[in-house]
This record gives sequence, structure tokens and C-alpha cells, in this order.
Amino acid sequence: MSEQKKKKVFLEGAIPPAFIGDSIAKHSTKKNIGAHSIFLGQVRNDLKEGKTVKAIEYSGYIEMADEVFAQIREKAFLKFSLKCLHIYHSLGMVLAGEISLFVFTSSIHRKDAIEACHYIVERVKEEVPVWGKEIFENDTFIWKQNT
Amino acid sequence: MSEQKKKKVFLEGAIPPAFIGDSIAKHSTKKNIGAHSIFLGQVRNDLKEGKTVKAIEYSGYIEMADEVFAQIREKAFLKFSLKCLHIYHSLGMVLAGEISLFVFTSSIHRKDAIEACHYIVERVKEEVPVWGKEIFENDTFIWKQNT
Amino acid sequence: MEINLLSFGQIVDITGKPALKLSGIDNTDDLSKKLIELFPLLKSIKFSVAVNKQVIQKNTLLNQNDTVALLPPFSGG
Amino acid sequence: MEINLLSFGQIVDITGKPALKLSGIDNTDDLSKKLIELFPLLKSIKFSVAVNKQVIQKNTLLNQNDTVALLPPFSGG
Repeated sequence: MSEQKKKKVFLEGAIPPAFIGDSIAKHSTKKNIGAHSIFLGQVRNDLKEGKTVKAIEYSGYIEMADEVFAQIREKAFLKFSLKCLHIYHSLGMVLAGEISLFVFTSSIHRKDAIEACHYIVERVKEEVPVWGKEIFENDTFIWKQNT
Repeated sequence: MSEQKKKKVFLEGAIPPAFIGDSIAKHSTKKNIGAHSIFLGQVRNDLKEGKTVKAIEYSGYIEMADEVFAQIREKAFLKFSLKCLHIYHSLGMVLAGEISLFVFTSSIHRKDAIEACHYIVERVKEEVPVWGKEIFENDTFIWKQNT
Repeated sequence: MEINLLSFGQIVDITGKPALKLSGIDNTDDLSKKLIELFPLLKSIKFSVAVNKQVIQKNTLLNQNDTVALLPPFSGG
Repeated sequence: MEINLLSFGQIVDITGKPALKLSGIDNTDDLSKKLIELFPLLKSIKFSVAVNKQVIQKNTLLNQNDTVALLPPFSGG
């Protein structure tokens, strides 16, 4: 199955847990899959300079980000033996406790799914032009720094 | 939060995708979590000696397995900085395409959740007294071998 | 002296019963000999032995009512 | 000759606009100088430059209608 085509990655707002459950359910027809690996990024209520983060507002250079996501997909399929690969990232406001990144890899044997998922998460954090604005409870903000 | 207590791991039959979605949803109140890592084992319709696997029937030495799962939990909490850890394993019949293992780790930063999840999956495969009988479409069977 | 013997996985196919009681056996080496006598097919299978839920690596004395489990290679997950 | 300049993240807070047009600039080094003139606060920020969605590492010639993006450190995920 070719999955290298450009796919819709960005979702408006948080990624609902039921969306993740539904994505998993869709793979029950792919009976040669033996292992799924999933990474979820959740917005933390970090305390910074005495203020608590209540949400992150994500923005991106969408046209470029879509290309970078497609390149990451392509590299992952070349590097690992994958049956399926899905990446979703939020745009706009995501509250603390909600999910903003969903990476989902599937393979015959577990090694490929596990390593590919980790690889993709690192690539997304490093290479995709997306920015998070951490909004505090008093509505001031700072720009998020990835570590 | 102490999660080291003995927890219910075994579920009768397949692990439903909606159960996984619900488990994820429950973590939205834990707002210091920044990363979740999930591993899912799915039953494959492998072709062996010309016959197709239609299901795996799992059995276990439950009293011992419960102790081993508790030890794996304890080691994982010592080795990694985790906020949450859940492990579920099926007993009984799980059809090809259905899920039989669900490992779910959560941490502040992604490294801990990702490494702990991988660590736990390997420990479960190696140390937990559970056996899978691969049932073919003609109802003959062979005992599964882990790789 | 009586011990409880548990069989799992493919070993149940050989012993015929998931649980049985054996008497007159003092240690796990003697138990292994006795089992091979009773169930010669066990020779063809790799398995480990747990005494009271602990996998043992060497000969172990058995006490009244100990539970000994025959564990073929695990295949969970 | 006119180019399209896109700003993202905290750089929008400095340039004041996500998109603007600039003319009379031939290459990215000249663009950087011009931007520092127009927006001195840019000096305080680390950012990379993409020309037509490709991040550049060295001075790059600009053509009519090229899109140049100012990208502060990414913080997705």
C-alpha cells in the first residue's frame, strides 16, 4: 500500500481521544499488522515566572509544513518497514490536558513501528514550521521553546 | 501519584479500540503530562504451512503473571520518570485484526514515556507467563513462538 | 509429601491435565526425572520450572503443598 | 522587482504583519540588512530564512515574486 501521497495533517483545535480510538479501529481490517506504536503530545499546565499555562495556540507555515510532513513520511517509509503511518497536528487553541500531536505507525513486527514512531516525533519537533504560543491564565503569553 | 500497586491487567477477549480512546481521555485531567506513548499488539493473519491464522487463544499462569506485571511496573517507575502506566493483556480468543496487548506510558517529557513503553513491551514479551495458541481457519492450531 | 503440579501451554497437550498432584518427590531434579518417565514427550520440549511462582535456575528442595509449574517458552503480547 | 515576505511566530510580533511586500532587494543577505534596518528588534531573535519553502543556509539570489519566510525556532508538537 502506498501511503507516500500528501495527506491532511493539520486539524483545527485539539485532537479528540475518540478520533484516536477511531483511527485504531480502522486498522482492524489490515490483518497483516502485528504492532502499532502511538505518540501523543499533550499540552502541559507548566508554571513559568509564577504564571500557569492554560493553553497553547498553534500557528504554522502551512504550505511549507505540508511539504515537510510529506518528506518525513517518505523518509520513514524508506527507513522502516511500515504498513501504515498517520500524523496529525493541531492548529489554533489547545487547552492544557488536550492533545496536539498524534503520530501512529503500524508494522508487521514491533521493532519497525516503535522505532519509526520515535523517529517521526523527533523529525516533527525539529523540522516542521509550527509555533506554539503558551497562553497564561491571565491571558499574557510567551512563545514556546522546544527541548 | 503512586501507581505501583497491583492492578488488573488481564481482559477477557480483545481490547476494544474505544477502551483505548477512553483510557487516553481519562488523562486529560492530568495536566502535568506532556507525552503519552502507546504500544498495541494486534493479532496477525499469518500464513503458516499453507494455513491462515484466524485467531489467537491466550492462556496464562495468572497468579504468577500478576506478580510479574507488578514487578515490571515497579521497575519501570524506578527506571523512568513516569506520571502514569497502564498495561492490559487479553485472555481467551482474539481474532486476527484485534488487539491483545495495550501498553500506555505517560510522562512530563517525551523521552521517558517513549523509552518506558518500549522497555515494558520487551519485558512483557520475555517475562510474563502467557501463551498464545494460533488457531487456523480449519480449526487446527500451533503454539505461538515469540521472536 | 504431596506437591501440586501445574502445566501450561503446549505442555498441557502432553500431560493431559492443567493440574495434578504428585507425591514422594523431594526436589525439582527428581521431579524432572519422574515427569520424563510419566510423559516421555516432555523430552522434546524446552520449558522452565517455577516453584511457588518463582522461576528456578537450579535444583530446589520441595516442601509439602508447594506448587510447581511447567512453563513452555512465553508467547504473550 | 518585488518579493513576498512572510513572518511567523514571535517575528510577527516584531514586523507587525504576517505578510508584506518588499522591492529592490536582490539577495537574502541584502534582505537581512534591510530587515534589521526596518525592524531593529530582529537582531535579538534567532531565525532561519526559507525561500519558496526551502530553508537556505547561505546567501541566495531572489527573483520576482519569490516568497521569503522568516522562521523563528520551531515549537510544534
